[in-house]
Amino acid sequence: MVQSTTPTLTLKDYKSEVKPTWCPGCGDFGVLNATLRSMAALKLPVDQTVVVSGIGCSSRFPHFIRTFGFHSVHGRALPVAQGLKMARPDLTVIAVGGDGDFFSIGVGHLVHAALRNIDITAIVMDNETYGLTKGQTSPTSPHGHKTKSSPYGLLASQFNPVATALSLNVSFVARGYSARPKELAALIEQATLHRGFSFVHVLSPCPTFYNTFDAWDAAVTPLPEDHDPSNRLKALEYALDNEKQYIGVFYREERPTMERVAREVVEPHEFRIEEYIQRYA
Amino acid sequence: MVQSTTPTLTLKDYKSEVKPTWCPGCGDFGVLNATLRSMAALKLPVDQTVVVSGIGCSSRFPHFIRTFGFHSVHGRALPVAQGLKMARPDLTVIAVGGDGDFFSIGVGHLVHAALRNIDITAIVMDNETYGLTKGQTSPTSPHGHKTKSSPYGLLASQFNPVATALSLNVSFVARGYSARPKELAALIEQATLHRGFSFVHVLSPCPTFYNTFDAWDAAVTPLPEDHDPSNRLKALEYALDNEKQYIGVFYREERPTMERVAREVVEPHEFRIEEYIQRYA
Amino acid sequence: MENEVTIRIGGESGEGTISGGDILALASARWGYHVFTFRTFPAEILGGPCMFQVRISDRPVKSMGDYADVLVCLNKEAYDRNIRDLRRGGVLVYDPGDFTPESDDFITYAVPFNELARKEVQLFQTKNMVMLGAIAGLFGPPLEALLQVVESRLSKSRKANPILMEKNRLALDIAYRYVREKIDKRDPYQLGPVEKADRVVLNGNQAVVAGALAAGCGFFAGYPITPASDIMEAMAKELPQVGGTFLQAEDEMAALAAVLGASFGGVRAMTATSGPGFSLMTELIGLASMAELPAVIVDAQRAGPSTGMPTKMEQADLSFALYGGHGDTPRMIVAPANVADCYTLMGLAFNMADRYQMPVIFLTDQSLTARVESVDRSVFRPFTIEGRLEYGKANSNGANGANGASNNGKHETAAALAASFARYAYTASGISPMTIPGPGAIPYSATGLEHNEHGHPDYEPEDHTAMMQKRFRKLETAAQELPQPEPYGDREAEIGLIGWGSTEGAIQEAVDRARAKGYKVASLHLRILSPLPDRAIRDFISSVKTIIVPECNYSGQLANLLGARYGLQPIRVNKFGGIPFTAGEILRAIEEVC
Amino acid sequence: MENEVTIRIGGESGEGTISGGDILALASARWGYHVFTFRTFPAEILGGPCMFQVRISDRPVKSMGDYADVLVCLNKEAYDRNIRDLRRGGVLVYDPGDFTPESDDFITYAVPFNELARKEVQLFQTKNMVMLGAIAGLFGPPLEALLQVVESRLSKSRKANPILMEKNRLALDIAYRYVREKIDKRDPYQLGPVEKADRVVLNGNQAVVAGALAAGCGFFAGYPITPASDIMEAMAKELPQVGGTFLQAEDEMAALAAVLGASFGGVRAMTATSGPGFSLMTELIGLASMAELPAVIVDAQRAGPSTGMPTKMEQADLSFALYGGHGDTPRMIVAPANVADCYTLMGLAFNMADRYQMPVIFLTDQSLTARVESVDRSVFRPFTIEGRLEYGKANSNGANGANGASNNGKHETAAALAASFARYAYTASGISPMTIPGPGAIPYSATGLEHNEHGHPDYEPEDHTAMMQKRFRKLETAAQELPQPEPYGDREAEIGLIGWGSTEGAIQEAVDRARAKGYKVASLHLRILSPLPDRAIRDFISSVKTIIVPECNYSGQLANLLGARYGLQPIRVNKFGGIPFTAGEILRAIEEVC
Ligand SMILES: Cc1ncc(C[n+]2csc(CCOP(=O)(O)OP(=O)(O)O)c2C)c(N)n1
Ligand SMILES: Cc1ncc(C[n+]2csc(CCOP(=O)(O)OP(=O)(O)O)c2C)c(N)n1
Ligand code: SF4
Ligand code: SF4
Ligand SMILES: [Mg+2]
Ligand SMILES: [Mg+2]
Repeated sequence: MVQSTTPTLTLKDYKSEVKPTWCPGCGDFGVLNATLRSMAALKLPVDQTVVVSGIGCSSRFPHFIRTFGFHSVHGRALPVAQGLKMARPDLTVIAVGGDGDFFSIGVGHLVHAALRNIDITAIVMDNETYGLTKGQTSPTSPHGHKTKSSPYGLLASQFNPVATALSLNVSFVARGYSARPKELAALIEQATLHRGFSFVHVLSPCPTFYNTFDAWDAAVTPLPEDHDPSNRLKALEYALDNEKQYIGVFYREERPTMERVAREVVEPHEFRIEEYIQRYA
Repeated sequence: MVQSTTPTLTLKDYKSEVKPTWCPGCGDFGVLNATLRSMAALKLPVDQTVVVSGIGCSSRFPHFIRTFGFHSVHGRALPVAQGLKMARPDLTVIAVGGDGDFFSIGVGHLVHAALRNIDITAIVMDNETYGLTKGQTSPTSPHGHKTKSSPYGLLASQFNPVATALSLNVSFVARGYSARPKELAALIEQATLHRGFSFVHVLSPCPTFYNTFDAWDAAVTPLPEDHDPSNRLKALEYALDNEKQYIGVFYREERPTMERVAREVVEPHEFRIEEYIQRYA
Repeated sequence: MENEVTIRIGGESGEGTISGGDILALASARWGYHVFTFRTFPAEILGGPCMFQVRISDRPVKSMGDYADVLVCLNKEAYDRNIRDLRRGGVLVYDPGDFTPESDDFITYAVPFNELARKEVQLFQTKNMVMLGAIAGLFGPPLEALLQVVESRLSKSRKANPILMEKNRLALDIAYRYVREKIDKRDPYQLGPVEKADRVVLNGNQAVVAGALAAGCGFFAGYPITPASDIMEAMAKELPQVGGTFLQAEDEMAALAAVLGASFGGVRAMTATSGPGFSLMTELIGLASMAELPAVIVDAQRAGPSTGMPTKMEQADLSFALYGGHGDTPRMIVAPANVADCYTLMGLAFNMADRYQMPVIFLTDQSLTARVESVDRSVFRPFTIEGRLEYGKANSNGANGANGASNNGKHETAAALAASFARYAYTASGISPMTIPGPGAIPYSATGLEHNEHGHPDYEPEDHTAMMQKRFRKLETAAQELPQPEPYGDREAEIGLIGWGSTEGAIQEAVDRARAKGYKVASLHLRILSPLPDRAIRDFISSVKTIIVPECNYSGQLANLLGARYGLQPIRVNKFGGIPFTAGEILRAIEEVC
Repeated sequence: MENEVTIRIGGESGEGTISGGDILALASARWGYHVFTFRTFPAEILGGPCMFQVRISDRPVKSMGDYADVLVCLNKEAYDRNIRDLRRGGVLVYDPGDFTPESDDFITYAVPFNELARKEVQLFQTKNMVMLGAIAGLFGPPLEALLQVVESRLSKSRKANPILMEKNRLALDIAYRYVREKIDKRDPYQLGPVEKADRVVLNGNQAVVAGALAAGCGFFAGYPITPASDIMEAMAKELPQVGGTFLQAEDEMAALAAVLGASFGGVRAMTATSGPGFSLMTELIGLASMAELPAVIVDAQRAGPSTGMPTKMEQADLSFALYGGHGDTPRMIVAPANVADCYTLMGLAFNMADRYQMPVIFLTDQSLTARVESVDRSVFRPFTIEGRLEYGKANSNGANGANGASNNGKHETAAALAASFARYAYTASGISPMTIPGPGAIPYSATGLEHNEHGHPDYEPEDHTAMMQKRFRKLETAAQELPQPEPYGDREAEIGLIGWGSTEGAIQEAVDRARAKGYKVASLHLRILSPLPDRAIRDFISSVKTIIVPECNYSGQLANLLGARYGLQPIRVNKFGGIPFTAGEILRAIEEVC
């Protein structure tokens, strides 16, 4: 075993040597910063933390962090992360990606991650567009939005990630804004600490293809101080607000996590083929 | 052109010559019956109606109906149906299948069908199990359910199809019970008439692998007469009821349908390559 | 009297046809015989015509037999469907209440199954026991052998009840005595006593599961699909008992993605599927290949294309296993030829996956998943587990994990150490040392993007070229290291057969029979299809004059591969009806060449 | 003076490198020259190093050229990255403010781009116009040709503004005059006046879109992916204008599923994707093959495996296109060799899909998607649309749709009529008449299960065997009916090259150059990869002594196919760095053989 790489304590220690390829001003810088900050605050050991992603601008994330990383394929960050956590419950597993990754090609996996409640954290950088493929509509693009793939305006309705996560009964649901990295870091910290599937929806603008900074600066509002995160119906109401983009913890509930329960159903013993094969004698 | 096959008016005219391979007592017989009944009531022309399905016991459906049919692959009934309706808005398109089809492998497509609101009808025969593959758990199997694939009891939570459809803002949401084919036929009729994406969740037991007839006989309750199907929140409340399985129309809303709007964005003209290529001169 | 008989039971699914056959096979095996079964599945979920065939012999049996020696019909439809497969001069056992057979190409024994069950035993459900009793009385095995199996089955079942057991015993007995008294035996089939042997009796999928567990598989994710579901179901049950975990995924993409996640975490992981699910895994197989992650993927081939015929066999996923996925994507392929292989090759597959950091596709097929064989217990030995080449660790191959990495041990900070770790180091073998998350491990990022030695995205032509060569070099290394198959049959053969997968038994039997007729024939059976065992193949093809490649597929997928690799233009013998070859069919192909 | 020059511009993405090159190419083409471009993309979304190369000639140009004759560097990094590709004795144009070149292997012209833009034009954004003005002054085309293109571009852009146009004009002019006055021209490259020709200038993807529209495509569903997204984007814009519909799907499975739905509805339908998306379509391609539904699938190949290098070319999806999917699954494959093909083969692809009721895979590649060529306008003729064989309709091939169906016109009820309609009738050609939903059509069910002639599920061995043969018979029929390629080059050739896809130009140029050196060489280029044009290939391979197969992939995928089919063991020439062949590289391979 090579020498231990822990303890790592400052934000800088979590930064990898790879320089982000993001455009100047990309919202994802703020998310990266907040994530590194939360990692430092939690003193996550880099050798026991894995950041899993799909494909997209946002999904380049793992390369920029010094923890283990798994930059998988488009849409599959959640199942990769769940398999990893099921097999290695001792690790901290964080799945990151974009709105295309999580709400278009990968949205089916979101539904099932909610049902399973495996203890992973999902951080979705939502820029309401496909950044890496240069600006087509995504499920979170607003109805009527004109892009190269919707030259006459987007015909579909806009997907509401937080409302959907709440109605799927995800056990921790929060929203942050990349332009408020300190609050965001705090949210990611709480999400990481939460036992169960935690979902952090991050407004993370793409100034290159769809600059929503101004709109979000205006719309972003902290959840009322008195919001009770165990009140799912109230949380839904905030999530469905058309004017405001509330940030903060919408909902939180402790439920058994699958990777734990799966280990409690039976007392394991050592496998011996000689014994096992006896059933076919 | 061969001779016209319309008009066809009685239930029998909608039955094909293929004998169902379902087990005796299978709930899907009731759904088939209700569907044929609704078709006869609506006088749907067999030559202009297409029943699309995925794979499963329930997905054998198209073979038993005299309309056009498209027995596709597991999970893909909705995108097939949507493509067909987008291209051929003159046809009546019905997508059918099982809980595995629509809520496991195909659940991502459900989300996007909701956002698009293309005028198709989805009839999901939910037996809370995988019938064709002989009784493993499905997303709608109850937590703790013991099957060959969950020998220690199912660890995931149970998926609530009606609640999810409501929170995704599907424009027509109903539930029926295969053991009440008359009511079910009426629901399918209304769903077919509805303009937009309509979703009919059908409780359709699998007596061979998971006999829920008794439980559902006890739990099934018509929605209160005074339920206002434009009240989504109230509908959600009924959907989330843990004791009762309400049947009837939970929600209905008229919204523009994509296959229509897509034809209105611009005035079409005839394509002439000579003209088109001029842009590159 | 021959100590070998092939008995086919035809009937309706649900009336005990299959379970009756199962009991017959198991009882014969426990009694000391070799058995080999073949069965069909009805299209319906409940009911529908089906059949069960068991070949019972005192010598090892390799195939299901060309024809049934004995056909037992539980109804008229069974007769209509199966009579063409009864050997000329064979025995038809039927219920005269059902029908009256017309031909005199075969010996007929009338046994009133229905009446005996209904009137004598007074419990119609015992009809299959009546049938078994009659079989025991006519051909063997002894009643006690059957009784033992029935008892042990019943005792495990929840329906265990002394009255039922009593009725079963009665049914067996009555039928046994009935045939002994009433039937004038005119056939040569009589199983005599043989020496007891230490064998176990199981089917291909059961052996796959045993192999996975013995190989230390610690994670399984899958999605139900015929005929692979029972692998998943067994893993769901067994894994938690040995400290592993199981996940029923929402689809096959999620299944393989979860497997890759677990594998990244250092846990041996697998999935099992069949054609449609395998097709859905395509993109993720490419990712495993690119990110160099071990994974074992069992593909239980069934007849295709598309949904095809889920309960029928075909060997038609080889081309896809070889070339499935965009781009040039190295992967390994093993294919079991029999139930014993299902065990041993799972051990090999996991070792290959770990050693060469690559997805390994395990190509079984529907016939083998359900084929029950008696296998020497000694086959089920523990495996030697070969782990991954881990950075900084001496690994089980004796090689030091640090080879090829640019770390010289002198870095002072964790950051510098991490920056210097070359996860995808260019090595002579192509195998680069990896790390596994855990205390002290040096982190890296796995990625499906083209990357440099450190795993960082890199699109330079030189790097892509070198990485591509490195990835494929692992296959060359493996081709050197993996076992080479031995030819079977005549050392001076002029005709050579090359096969793969579950057809080995039929091919070898055909070789034996052809040699007995004086033909100079040999066969080579490939258990590893990627990388090809080059040496053995070249030796074999240069030693014979004519090559025949029998395959249960339309396009001749192994023949195509041999053509692509060796410029071979073999004689292709293809069967694609959903049913395995018989030895006789292959023998005819040999005779046509001669 | 040569009326041909290959100019490469290297710079930073976003500073006008690519748009400058585009303008240069278009202006030259409008002026009457043939052009052929090649470009690279940066790894970053914004910024990053990139280059644009355009070959300009008064004779048709088939490849990007071995080397640049002229390299224009907009910064020092561009010099470092590109100088190795400048021909010995070529011309380097650079800004002396950026760096000072050291070698004297080439002619150097110093042009202070930055200073001219900043100080003289007083608008730094005009730097690329300064560059173009300098190019015009040094090599051609005339300033007016450039000005025209710049004007027409600006007038279309939303940023149109008279001041900007004025500045552009000024920049072009100042630089033009600067080089004319200050530079002592010592090179042979000067584009003189040529005859005007009727050509259009477009890239491969634009031609694909034109082809799809001309072929009557009425439905497109797709999911964004590099380098196929711009096909989708153009279809999103154009289809509604011609009465078609467009769907951006949630993933590639939904995209192809929607296409099959539309196709079932009788509408010509297509999708376009690249490797990862193509991999995800595997299962649905099998369904299309089994259910016998037409569909056109454009796969814009990029370097793999896995996510690979999205902006780099590779010809490595051929094996996958051929064998992708479990089971034996017939499909057709066409591969364009140039921009004109992108148009004409789309017409062919749609006709093939309809006529043979099968998925047709259109294998373009990244280099061709972005390659701009000047193409004779006459290439863009309307297509003859060959529709499907419709039951009860005389179809465009003159064949009567009723052939092979068991309907004899005497059925009285709709039910009887429907029951008698054999959607999957066994026909001699393998093509069975189908119906399309609509008034009067006889319904049937398409299915991915194995089925009988009526489309009903059927697992009988005889039926599966016959259906399998029927499905593949369509490929045999097609092989007879489809055009055969003509060899290029020496009719008495001893060395033959066989190629496919975008490498044709480089191969043919190599053939020309080899013949000029006295070698007896010819080439055969395959535009249809499935079914193979058997006759032409057999003739060709039997006419030469040595076969070379150059491909931009690692494993030699066409070579493998030729090996599988003809037992050919050709000399494989493989390049796999993400960049197309140059003619010189292929020439070297020819010379090595000789
Ligand atoms: C299977 C597959 N389909 C399509 C793509 C192309 N692709 C790459 S990233 C992406 C979407 C990017 O959008 P998003 O997930 O929102 O991430 P962002 O770039 O906006 O951060 C797509 C469609 C792919 N890599 N793989
Ligand atoms: C891609 C793929 N995966 C798995 C299967 C196997 N399979 C067939 S039907 C089915 C699920 C059936 O369950 P459901 O959809 O609920 O239908 P039911 O049979 O219960 O009506 C599965 C998993 C398949 N055909 N294709
Ligand atoms: S394209 Fe958009 S999302 Fe991507 S890096 Fe640039 S700003 Fe960020
Ligand atoms: S297995 Fe269940 S769902 Fe399938 S046919 Fe039988 S009863 Fe119906
Ligand atoms: Mg995005
Ligand atoms: Mg079900």
